[in-house]
Amino acid sequence: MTTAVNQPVAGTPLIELTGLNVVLPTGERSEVEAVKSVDLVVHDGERVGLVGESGSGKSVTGRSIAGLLPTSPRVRVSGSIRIRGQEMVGAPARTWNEVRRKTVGMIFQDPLTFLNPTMRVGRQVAESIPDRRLVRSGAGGDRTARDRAVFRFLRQAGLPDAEQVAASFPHELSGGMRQRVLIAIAIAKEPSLVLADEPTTALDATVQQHVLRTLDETVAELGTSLMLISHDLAVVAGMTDRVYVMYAGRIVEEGPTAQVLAEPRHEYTQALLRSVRSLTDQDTDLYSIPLALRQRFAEEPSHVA
Amino acid sequence: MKARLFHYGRLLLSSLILFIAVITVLFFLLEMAPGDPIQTLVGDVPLSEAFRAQITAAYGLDKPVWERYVLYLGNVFTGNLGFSFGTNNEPVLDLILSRAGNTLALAVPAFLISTIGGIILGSIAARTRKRWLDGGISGGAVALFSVPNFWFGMLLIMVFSIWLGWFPTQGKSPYGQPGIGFEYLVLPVITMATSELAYKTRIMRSSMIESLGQDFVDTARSKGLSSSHLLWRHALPNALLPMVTVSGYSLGYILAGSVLVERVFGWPGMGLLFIDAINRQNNMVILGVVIVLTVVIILVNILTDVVYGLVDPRLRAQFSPQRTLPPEGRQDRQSDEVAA
Amino acid sequence: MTQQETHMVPPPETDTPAPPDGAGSPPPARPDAPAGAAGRRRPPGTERSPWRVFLRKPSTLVFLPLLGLFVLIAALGPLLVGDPSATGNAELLAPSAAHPLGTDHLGRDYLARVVNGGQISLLVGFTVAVLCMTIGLVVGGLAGYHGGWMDTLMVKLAEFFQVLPGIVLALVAAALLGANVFIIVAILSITMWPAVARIVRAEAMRISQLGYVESARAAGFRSVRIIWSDVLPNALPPVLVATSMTVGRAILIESGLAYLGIGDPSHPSWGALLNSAQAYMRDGWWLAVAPGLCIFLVVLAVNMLGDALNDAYNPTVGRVK
Amino acid sequence: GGTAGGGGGNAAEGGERVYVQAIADDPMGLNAQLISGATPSMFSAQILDPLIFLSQDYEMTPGLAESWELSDDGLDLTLVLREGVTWHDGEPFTAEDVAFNFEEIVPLQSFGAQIGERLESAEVVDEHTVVLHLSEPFGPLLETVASQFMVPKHIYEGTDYVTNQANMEPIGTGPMVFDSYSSGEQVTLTANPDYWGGEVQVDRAVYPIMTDPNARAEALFAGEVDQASVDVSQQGRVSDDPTTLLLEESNFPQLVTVMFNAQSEYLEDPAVRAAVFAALDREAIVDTALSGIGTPANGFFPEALEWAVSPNVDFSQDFPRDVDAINETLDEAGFERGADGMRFTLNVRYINELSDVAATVEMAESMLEEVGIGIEMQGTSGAVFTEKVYTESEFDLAFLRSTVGADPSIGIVRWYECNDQKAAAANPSGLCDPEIDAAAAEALATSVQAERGVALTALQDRAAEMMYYAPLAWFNGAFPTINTTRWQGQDEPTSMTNRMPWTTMTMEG
Amino acid sequence: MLLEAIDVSKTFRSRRSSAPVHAVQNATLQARPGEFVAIVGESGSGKSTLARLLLDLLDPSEGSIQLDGREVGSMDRTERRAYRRSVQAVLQDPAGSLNPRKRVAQAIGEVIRLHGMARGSAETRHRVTEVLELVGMEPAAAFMDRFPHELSGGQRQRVLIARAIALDPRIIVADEAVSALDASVKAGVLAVMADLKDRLGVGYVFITHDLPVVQKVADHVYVMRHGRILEHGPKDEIFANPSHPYTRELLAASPALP
Ligand SMILES: Nc1ncnc2c1ncn2[C@@H]1O[C@H](COP(=O)(O)OP(=O)(O)OP(=O)(O)O)[C@@H](O)[C@H]1O
Ligand SMILES: Nc1ncnc2c1ncn2[C@@H]1O[C@H](COP(=O)(O)OP(=O)(O)OP(=O)(O)O)[C@@H](O)[C@H]1O
Ligand SMILES: [Mg+2]
Ligand SMILES: [Mg+2]
Ligand code: NI
Repeated sequence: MTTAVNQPVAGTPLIELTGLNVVLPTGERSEVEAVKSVDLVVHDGERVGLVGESGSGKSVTGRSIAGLLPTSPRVRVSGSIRIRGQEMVGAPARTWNEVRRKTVGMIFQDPLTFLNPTMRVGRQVAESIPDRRLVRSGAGGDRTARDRAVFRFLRQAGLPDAEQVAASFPHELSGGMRQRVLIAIAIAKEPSLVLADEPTTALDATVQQHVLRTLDETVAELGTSLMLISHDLAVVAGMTDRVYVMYAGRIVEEGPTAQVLAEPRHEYTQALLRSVRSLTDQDTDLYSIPLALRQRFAEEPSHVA
Repeated sequence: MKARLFHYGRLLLSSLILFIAVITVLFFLLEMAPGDPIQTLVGDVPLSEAFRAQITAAYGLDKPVWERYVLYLGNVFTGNLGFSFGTNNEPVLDLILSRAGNTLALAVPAFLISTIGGIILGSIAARTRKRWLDGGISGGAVALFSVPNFWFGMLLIMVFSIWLGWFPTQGKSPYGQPGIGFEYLVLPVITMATSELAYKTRIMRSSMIESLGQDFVDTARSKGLSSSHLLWRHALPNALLPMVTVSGYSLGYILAGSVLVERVFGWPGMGLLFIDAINRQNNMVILGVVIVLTVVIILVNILTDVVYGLVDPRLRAQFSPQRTLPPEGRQDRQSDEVAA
Repeated sequence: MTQQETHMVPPPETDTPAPPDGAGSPPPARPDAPAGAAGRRRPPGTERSPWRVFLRKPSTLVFLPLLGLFVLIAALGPLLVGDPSATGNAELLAPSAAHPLGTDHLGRDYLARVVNGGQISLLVGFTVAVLCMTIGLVVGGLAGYHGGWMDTLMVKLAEFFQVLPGIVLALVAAALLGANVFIIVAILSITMWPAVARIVRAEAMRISQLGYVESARAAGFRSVRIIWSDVLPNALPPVLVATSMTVGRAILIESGLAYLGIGDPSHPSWGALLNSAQAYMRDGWWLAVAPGLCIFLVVLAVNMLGDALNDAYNPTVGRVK
Repeated sequence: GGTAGGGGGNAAEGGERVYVQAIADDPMGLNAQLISGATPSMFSAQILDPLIFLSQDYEMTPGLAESWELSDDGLDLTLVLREGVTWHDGEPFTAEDVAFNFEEIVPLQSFGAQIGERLESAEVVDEHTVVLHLSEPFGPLLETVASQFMVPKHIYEGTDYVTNQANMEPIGTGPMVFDSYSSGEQVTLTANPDYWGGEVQVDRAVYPIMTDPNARAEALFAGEVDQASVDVSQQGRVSDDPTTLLLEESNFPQLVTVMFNAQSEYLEDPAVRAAVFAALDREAIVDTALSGIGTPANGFFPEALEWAVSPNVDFSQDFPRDVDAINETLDEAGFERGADGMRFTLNVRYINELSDVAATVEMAESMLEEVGIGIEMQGTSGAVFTEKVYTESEFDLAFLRSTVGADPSIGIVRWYECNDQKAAAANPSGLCDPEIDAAAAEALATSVQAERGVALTALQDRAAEMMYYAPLAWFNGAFPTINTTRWQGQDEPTSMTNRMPWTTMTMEG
Repeated sequence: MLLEAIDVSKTFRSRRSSAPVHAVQNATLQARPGEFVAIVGESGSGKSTLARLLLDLLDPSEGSIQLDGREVGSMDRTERRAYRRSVQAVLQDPAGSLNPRKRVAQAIGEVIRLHGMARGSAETRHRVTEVLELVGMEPAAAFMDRFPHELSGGQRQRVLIARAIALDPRIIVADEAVSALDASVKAGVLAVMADLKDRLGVGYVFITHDLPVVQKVADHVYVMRHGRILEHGPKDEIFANPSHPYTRELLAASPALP
């Protein structure tokens, strides 16, 4: 019944969000609408970026796709999340587990805290390998086959010293290595979609570059889709084909990355690009989005497709 | 590895200093205390001078304080804790060891029950957070944590011994028989275990909640692992870390708490010996019990440190004592919890 | 869960992060709403003051009045219930209208004794807690902020009292020095302050790393001033939690000591009443019930309030990273 | 009965006849010659023998001495010893042992010290005769000799008497033989098959240590133990239960007393002390605090000591509880009531372990309050009590329970005599009254009972005037209670106080 | 005026592990009013430690920090006051450089009072208003009585700058003062800083790992790695012609928009 989940189906997008709303509790009796009627599509093999300023709802959107929202019963999700055409809003935990096991691999922001400190890296990667692959390779889940697979994924994620890394605990690795371990965990299930949420904000510029390159290569090698969440336009520019721009919980603009960056149509995107450029271009004056403009964006969001 | 050895070296040294500090403080405290131990020994009758002189000499009390202190300190390290007043020639250590078994007979089961029970109940509560089961477990834990344990013991006696007649009220075995009777063990062990169980449940619950809220659990979720796998394989090992510390402390509290519990149940352990010694100003025995207790607590602390180092891979390379505090680090309890 | 519900959602300014304003642009008109109203902006996740959260928790609603009631009874009760030491009634009378809690083995009205005993127990509990908090704040603050020998000394002292169980020391000291209320309070404070000081110290150490303390140092403030006005106020919440727990522990330990016969017989606390009640468990079971129940309820209330306070300051609602 | 699983130590195994007596605390020693106190004395009375038995009625019968004779001048006491007696380890008991005891051990004992001071020599006449030569007559000589247990010379000679192992594992000549002791748990004795006084009817005696009075009571009522000392509070149950019985026989009477500190600023005036004493309602104390066991004291000496009791003292007339009169006295003494209705507050010391005394003090609080005197109760351990009361005189009133002892001169007079050495367990008032001291000395220096009676009467009369120490009640509540289900005849008094009638008691079934 | 670090080193000896950490080694640095000095380098390279040394928040293990040739550590009271006034700190925001319990006016006012820049509450308030308006928080009255959490990130960072300039400092040491901010907010704060430099002649020691920003605003650049200053020089020189391979790597790594 669920075997279809990982097979591309002609005409159906891999991920399809329509009118997604997410309300999260923030305190005893208050809540926040973190995501407001978001429409978003990711096709097979596509690389999609999601940008927007801090707190605009990027992570919540990403987590909705992986079913990793907080487990509190006060979290309310409405609208539709379709993964390979299957409706996931209100789906039972088992279905979500299936999706997470096979379809969506997630890479998180902080490489230290997102690895279990008490478990060796190798095991953490191994856990991510669905047994079927080993069964298929005839090894029947036996240890060495599993180990070999672990080493393979670690190497693929840019860790040539796989044996040693697998035997390490996370704290024994550098930030960049840890981030690559997270990549290995995400790709170990050979997912249809790699979902990376600010995978490098915690890293140095130099390390960031290496990790991004690894991610780029791995995704290309596996031919999976990529959804890259970041507030750094420069990062998204180099990695994705298509980009969504979020502001205050809504998607305000969408289009091919090059086009959006070159000719932004929404006022917010324009202003954002202007201020980013003002920081890097030697000749332009520093530009910060005026408050009046921001208030307007927040109040009357307009979607530019 | 070198750092680790260095660490243990420091730990041993500071434990030693602590140990000497405890002996010193207590020794002089007892020295300062009012009351004439010799008179107390002889009883409430006039004491002849000759006899007083003999006793003083027999127990070496005629030497100046500091000399006795140095002598005592030296003896302690050779395992000689002096002689009990009265029960003549009985070395304090023998006296204590003859009682220690009885106390351990209560403390060990209480320790095991409270630790294992606390881990299980705390995990269950954390997992079913905000539902009735959690409410029941955590409410019950706070309640049991707030009951004075001697009163709890009294209530148990009242209900199960006096009204229902299921268990004996006092003692450790039928009179005149050696050993420990199981039915004698039940109520005191329950009494001893409850408040510890309550405390550990609370710690375990909050540490489990914290653990379940950690980022790496999200990574595990993202692998599509089942929720029981998450709970037992990922969250539990991390949540157990604070329990190592708490359990380490708890043995000390249980032992100190035996003073009250043994009194309630007339259990002839170290606690009763201690109260008895205090009432009779049997200074060497007071000191001896405290020393034995201190040694146990210090050893358990060291053991805790070692276990912690083994359990938490992060500590195999480096040490940060902050991390060894329970997550409710706010209430890292002092010894005094015994009354709880 | 099919349609979007907004009835619960406060106005957007409250919960969406404050939009940062641009250079030179005028700031938004400040809402004139009264403090605490929805218009006021708060850091994400703590949109309500912890105190308000605390005061609205169901357990607070139950246990704060309960504790208040006990305090009130302890404060005023003794004026109403008559002489707790007056003998002359029949001995060991079961509870009745004339003696709601019965009489004890010397024919004294037990209600009067329990009420007066509460005065002692609560006095000990609260005095010890206040003392511990004061000492803890001063010593822990200094140690945590300054480090150095003060810190070492404090940590060693704390270790000392961890290794030498408080009740053991209290037992020895009280048995030897006598056992009036002051001595008990003094001993309990001496053995219990390090617990509070440790928490203050940890907090002070954490806060000392924060930018505003470093800024204050860079601005040239003296350390006493920094501790007083920057470190301690921010260290207060966990200290209050710890202090509330100290009240409960002090009451428990005091009762434990009194139960062992170490207490002030002229002013018997609940624990002392339990001590004498033990001999009458068969003929006067009510003697053991009332004081024990009182200790239990007070300590429970204090612990519950401490928990609620803790929850209020450390909301467990997680954030998506 | 409530306790389950009990009933252990009785005839279960092979028809062994076991007697079980619960004791209240861990004994610090079993040799009463060196360590006094109720528990050591109780054990010594079963294991060791004195030369002369003294019954609770002050009657003397032969013990290890078959006969004795005091010379007319009171200076030579000839003791003829029983023959064929052996120590528990098989060694014969001889005159050498007796001489050794008087020369070495007796002077260490609290009362024996008085003999020691006067003893010139203990002459071994032959194997069975010893003569004690004194330097001056000693009034209570025979009573004192009767309270000395004989210990074996071959065990003690040349050792440190204080730490000798035999203090804990005594070797004696008595009906019971020390068997085992485990700290905090129990002491066991076995029958002495060679007892010179007859066949012991018990095979073994077990003394479980049960500190909790409640537990002792429960065990006793359940028949798990045959004897235990039960809190006064439980005595109602004792009299209701036909199988249980308080042993008021076979012990010297005990008394609950009050002591005044005559140096206290409030109690300097004998009139005030008398008023305070009068304010203590002795009837009520006996009725409530002592659960009706005992009798209110009406004089300084127990009535059993007829020859010594002063006919001139009658508390009920000398110190009636007349509240108005008491108030008046106190007003006159300059202690008017303050705004709160109180005149002054007294610091009251007692040993908190003695629950009957504690109850007495708690009652006294209410009684004294009525006449405007507040009290601050200072219940402490015995050690602190001793130091504060005797050594440091830091008290106003002190309450105590003690025993009368074998003779007024050794058991009672010390509470009245001058005690400027501030010795423990003696007059702590700070008063030295020449009249009393003279009377006491007189009673000590003659062995003629009539003369001693006259001296003691004078002492009592003066004590009533000065009022700094007085019994409140004669009290038997601290005595053991027996359960007669299993054993009979334990309540028959023996010729020696504290000793069980081992040879005559019988076991049912 | 000249603030300089002369051959300073700082070694931390951890109590728990035996290995000492050489956080800063033989660093020499100069800062002047009106000049924007940037320190760049990888994480853990000792940038913050150097800043703390300059602010006299840490004692150097070796070498000295001098203000106009006077060693900071051996200053007397009055000199020290003057130093504290003329060298100010603006530290990273997220950890909270503002006491959450103090309103804006109090946070700025207490510093003004401490250094006797104003007497009485009216005068103090006036000065607070002045500096708030200097950093573009107008009308100042709208912000004075807010608590830090009632401000946006950009506003908070500006309050910190306002507090620093309230004492008419000559040099401001800013440690990662804008790293945590959004591009837009970052630009706003930097604009304020540049404006103050131009108008009041304030100098900066500016610590960041954000190279484009450095390129944008700095006059002089120091590059640090492993506790050492690898190279330094005028911005244009460093960016045009990095001499150290690490600097080249660093420059190459920062992503840029097409
Ligand atoms: N677990 C949570 N509980 C309550 N509110 C949350 C939670 N996680 C996020 N929010 C809120 O939801 C909104 C969107 O947050 P989100 O984390 O998606 O932003 P983001 O775009 O990822 O920002 P950043 O770039 O800072 O990561 C914010 O207002 C945030 O405060
Ligand atoms: N108080 C301290 N005690 C011990 N070591 C310290 C201390 N402060 C800093 N260090 C160590 O000194 C080195 C330099 O740290 P510093 O904070 O100066 O680096 P940084 O360049 O500011 O890094 P970042 O960019 O991450 O802020 C690091 O290895 C750090 O661990
Ligand atoms: Mg995010
Ligand atoms: Mg830094
Ligand atoms: Ni709904």
